[in-house]
Amino acid sequence: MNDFPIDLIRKDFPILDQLIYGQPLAYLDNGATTQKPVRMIDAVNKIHREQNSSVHRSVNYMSEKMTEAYEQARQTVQKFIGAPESSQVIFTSGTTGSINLVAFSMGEAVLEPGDEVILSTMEHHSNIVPWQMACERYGASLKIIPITDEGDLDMDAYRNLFNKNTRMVSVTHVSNVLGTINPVKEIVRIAHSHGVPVLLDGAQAIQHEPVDVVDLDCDFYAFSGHKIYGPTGIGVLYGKQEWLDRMPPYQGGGDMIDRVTFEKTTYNISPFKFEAGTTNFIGAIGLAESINYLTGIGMDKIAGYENYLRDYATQKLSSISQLRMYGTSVNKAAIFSFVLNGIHPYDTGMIIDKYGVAVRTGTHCAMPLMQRFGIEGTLRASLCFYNTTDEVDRLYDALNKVIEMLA
Amino acid sequence: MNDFPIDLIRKDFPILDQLIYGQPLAYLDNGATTQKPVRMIDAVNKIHREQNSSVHRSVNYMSEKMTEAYEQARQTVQKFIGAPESSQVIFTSGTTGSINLVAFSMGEAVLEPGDEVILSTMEHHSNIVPWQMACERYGASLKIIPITDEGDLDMDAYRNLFNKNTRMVSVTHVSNVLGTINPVKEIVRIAHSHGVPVLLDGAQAIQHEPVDVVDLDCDFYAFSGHKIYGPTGIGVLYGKQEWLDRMPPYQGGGDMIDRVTFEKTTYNISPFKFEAGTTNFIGAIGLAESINYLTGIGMDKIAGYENYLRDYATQKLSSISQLRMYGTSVNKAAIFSFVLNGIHPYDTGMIIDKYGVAVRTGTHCAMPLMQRFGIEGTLRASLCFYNTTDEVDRLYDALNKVIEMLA
Amino acid sequence: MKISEIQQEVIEEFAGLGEWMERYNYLIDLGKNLPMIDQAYRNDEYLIRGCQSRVWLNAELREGLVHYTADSDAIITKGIAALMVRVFTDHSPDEILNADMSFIDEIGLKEHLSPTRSNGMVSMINQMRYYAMAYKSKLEAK
Amino acid sequence: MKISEIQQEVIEEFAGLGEWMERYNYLIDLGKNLPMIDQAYRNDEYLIRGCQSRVWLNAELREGLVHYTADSDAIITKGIAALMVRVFTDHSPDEILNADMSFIDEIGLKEHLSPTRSNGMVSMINQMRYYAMAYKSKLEAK
Ligand SMILES: Cc1ncc(COP(=O)(O)O)c(C=O)c1O
Ligand SMILES: Cc1ncc(COP(=O)(O)O)c(C=O)c1O
Repeated sequence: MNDFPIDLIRKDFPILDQLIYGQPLAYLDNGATTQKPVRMIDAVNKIHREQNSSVHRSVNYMSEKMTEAYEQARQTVQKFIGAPESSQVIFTSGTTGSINLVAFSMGEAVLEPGDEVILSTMEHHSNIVPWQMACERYGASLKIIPITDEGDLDMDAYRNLFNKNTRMVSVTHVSNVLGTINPVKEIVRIAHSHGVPVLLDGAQAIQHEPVDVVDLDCDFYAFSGHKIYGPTGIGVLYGKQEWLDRMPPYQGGGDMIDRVTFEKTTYNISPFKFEAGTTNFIGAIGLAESINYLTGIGMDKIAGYENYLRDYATQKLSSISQLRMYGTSVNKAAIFSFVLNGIHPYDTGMIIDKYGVAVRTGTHCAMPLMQRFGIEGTLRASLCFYNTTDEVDRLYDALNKVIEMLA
Repeated sequence: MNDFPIDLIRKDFPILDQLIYGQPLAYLDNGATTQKPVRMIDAVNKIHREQNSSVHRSVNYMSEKMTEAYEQARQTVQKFIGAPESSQVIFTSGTTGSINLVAFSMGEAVLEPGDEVILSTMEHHSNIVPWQMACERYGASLKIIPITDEGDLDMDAYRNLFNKNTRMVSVTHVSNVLGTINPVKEIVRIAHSHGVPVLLDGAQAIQHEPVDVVDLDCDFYAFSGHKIYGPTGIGVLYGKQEWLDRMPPYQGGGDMIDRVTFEKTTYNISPFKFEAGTTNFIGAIGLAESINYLTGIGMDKIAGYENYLRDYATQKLSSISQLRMYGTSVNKAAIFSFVLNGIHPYDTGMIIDKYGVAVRTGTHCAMPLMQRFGIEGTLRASLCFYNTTDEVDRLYDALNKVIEMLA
Repeated sequence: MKISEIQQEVIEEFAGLGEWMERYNYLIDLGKNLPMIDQAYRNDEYLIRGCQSRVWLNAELREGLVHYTADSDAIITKGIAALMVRVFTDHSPDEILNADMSFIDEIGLKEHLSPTRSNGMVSMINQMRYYAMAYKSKLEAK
Repeated sequence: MKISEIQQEVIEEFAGLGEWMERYNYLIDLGKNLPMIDQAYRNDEYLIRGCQSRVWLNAELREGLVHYTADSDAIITKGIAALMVRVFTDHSPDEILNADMSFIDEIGLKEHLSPTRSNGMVSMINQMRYYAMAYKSKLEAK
């Protein structure tokens, strides 16, 4: 991968160049949150210093400019995910906000007692709890797609979960624990053959490979700004127009209405119907800058380099005999969850932290998946395109130190 | 007000120093959104460049530091509003997010068919629509406190709205259109005498005067970061512990849970129960910096100077005979809504914009209030502590130009 | 006159105007002279969504050409509406749908076309086009 | 020995240790030697909320003094638990409640006391104090 300009790219992320406990930082916790390119940092800074003004609401020059930039950001996202119309791109507070919106509003629109919602064993809590809450409200229930020991969805079982009461499928595009890249196009195809809409949780996918919502044919796609090198507090929900039209609003407030009286309120059209109150417009513009940065490099190039890193790390980590890997699908992103035999992941994490290697330990907000494997938690190293094989080596060395100390 | 260091203060807001159509900017649209002090801008910039990492979730050094800063921000807000415990300070996406949370969760906790919620005629849509939606879900209804021609709440009418079905009162602390500072302590006292909890919408109050939630004795207090010189996409909800304990969660996701299985999920304690998913932690820390900046100046000093500006502007604007002011309460913040006789506010706004005077025109997300006064909209100038009497003069001159052109 | 010729005329008129004050005064005059919409159409049905000032628009098919009338309660908006009516009225649906919109930019009114909701010009132009489309298909159905 | 004296002892022991590796090794040794909690208490009822590693804590009143036992499934956490038990066990509720906590800072374990939820030390110390409070009121009720 000599053609990937990794040295230049690392310079775009000022945070990477620092010492932790005297060791150079190896930031391998990208599944939790990603670092920010200068381009996005400077854009936010510039808005704060020179441009900030309310959007959609005032007639003054600054407000017009800010609104333009905000709607331009929407179009940037639209193009990035291949959405037919910018009105199908809703800015939310994050993946969790996006999924809660759909679970609430689709709940109101379609769920009735006895209905069923299909999720999978590998979902993040953000794609479980909103559906549990909606099901409880409407007397519906969850059906769960089981997974194989390798961490693949059991597609036969999935096919058999459908019946006349199935109203919704909501599954993750890429597992935040196992790294599995799910066959989402096939998942959508099957669901549609039963007339059932599909939400894809793209929190761990959108930053790793080109995504085209029309090609996937999904009904909803959700992701978070902070996991795609953008600001915190901003997220995206894509939806098919027919559903956005049918769904009642989720939150009430300014901008989402057409007319308000105390007797009756009529609602604005999408996307505004779903963007109540002052949105995180600076966050949205920051997110668009991050996306522009990524498309400047090329998502295919990024995917290529990350696959190279994934193969390198897979080979390196599997050479540690005491390491038990969870998630060994052949379709996998550069996310590695594992446990060192007989050593608590928390001990491992604390020790490798002292070597400057930043990872995450615990259940990764996926307790049902932990139960599936009968474990309390794992250590997770999640890589992205600013990481290097050198950092993988440092992880490898640090793990061997842990084994020395504790085994 | 020679003791208020206005020249120094204006230097803290780099955006103020610019030309609009060749005229120096007079930013009088602070009710829509406020500008940002360097201290907060630099803090956000520094996090993006040097410190960003996920909060609450990972064991590594950066994540510990980030979590510390986030929880420190919560304590800063706690102290600022006088909340007894930091667990009573919930970070949301904004005032709209805060009120939707309460309307949903209190709706689930207390609303039943036939119940009533008291609002006022001067509420912002963000404090109307969420309650309408909740009332519709539970078969409850709204009761509205009327206002006088001056724009004061009719307190006798308020007292008479209570009956055994009243479950909730939700009113604004300061009107975003009329500027009226409501007698919120009295409002709370009366509601409590009927055993009814009160939410105060502090979106237009928290940035203008010292607020102490214990002294007010309110059950909930809501405000937005972007209106108190902080980032977009962040807001605060304060709640009394007893309610926070009784209320079910609003959104489902990571961090708000204790344990998740597909059969049953148990929830975390407040504030985490109400902070689903990755929060806008960078926004929260930015907000805390803005608050630290304000307390450095002193909220009483700010209130004093803003009252001086209010008096100056009141006198100046009332000398324009063609100007009809809406909101003439003796308890009033520096917010001015008015119409020039026979001239559409939109025309007025467009023309004064060309003189560099930035205001807002329209219904200000308060259509029921517009209906009360039988108007389509107003022009609103909303001042704050970085504004000057000079800028008020420029507004005055620009309005006279409009009258020349259009009357 | 073709739409493109009227546009050229408008561009030349505006070229003779000085800074914004003169342009606004010109629009205000246009607004004052706009033959008001028939009172029958000055109601919610003909109201254009998304304007801060209210804009009413009607269109009729007269001998194969689309005839527009418009009104607004704000005078500058009314002036802009008058300008749009002048450019597009009494032309065939096809000519309207194929018209180049860059003249708006050239006369310095682009800010009025930003996709903000406080400003209804985009909605007005869209609505004019919708009418043209509707009449086009009506004509073709014959 | 008084709590403050034990704390002093611990501070001196840690002062003799080098960088983090030695401290962690020391804690690991402490953890290995912690007399494990009675199996009867190693269940959810005695589990401390908010730890990423599981920590179990029990306390009994023995002749007016609070006797703590603890356990964890992570060895470093267990070492810290052992340290806390050593400092606080077998003292009166009052002495425990009045104890100075700054020794934790002095031995370089402050990071383990940050208010994060992945780290349960704060919860553990709080839980130890709750037990002391409970036994204090029990003693006073007599
Ligand atoms: C009184 C009042 N309440 C609520 C809001 C809504 O605040 P936000 O849009 O920041 O959620 C506003 C501001 O727009 C307001 O002025
Ligand atoms: C697969 C998946 N879904 C949802 C989420 C929730 O995202 P956020 O916390 O940004 O709302 C995450 C990340 O935490 C995730 O990895």
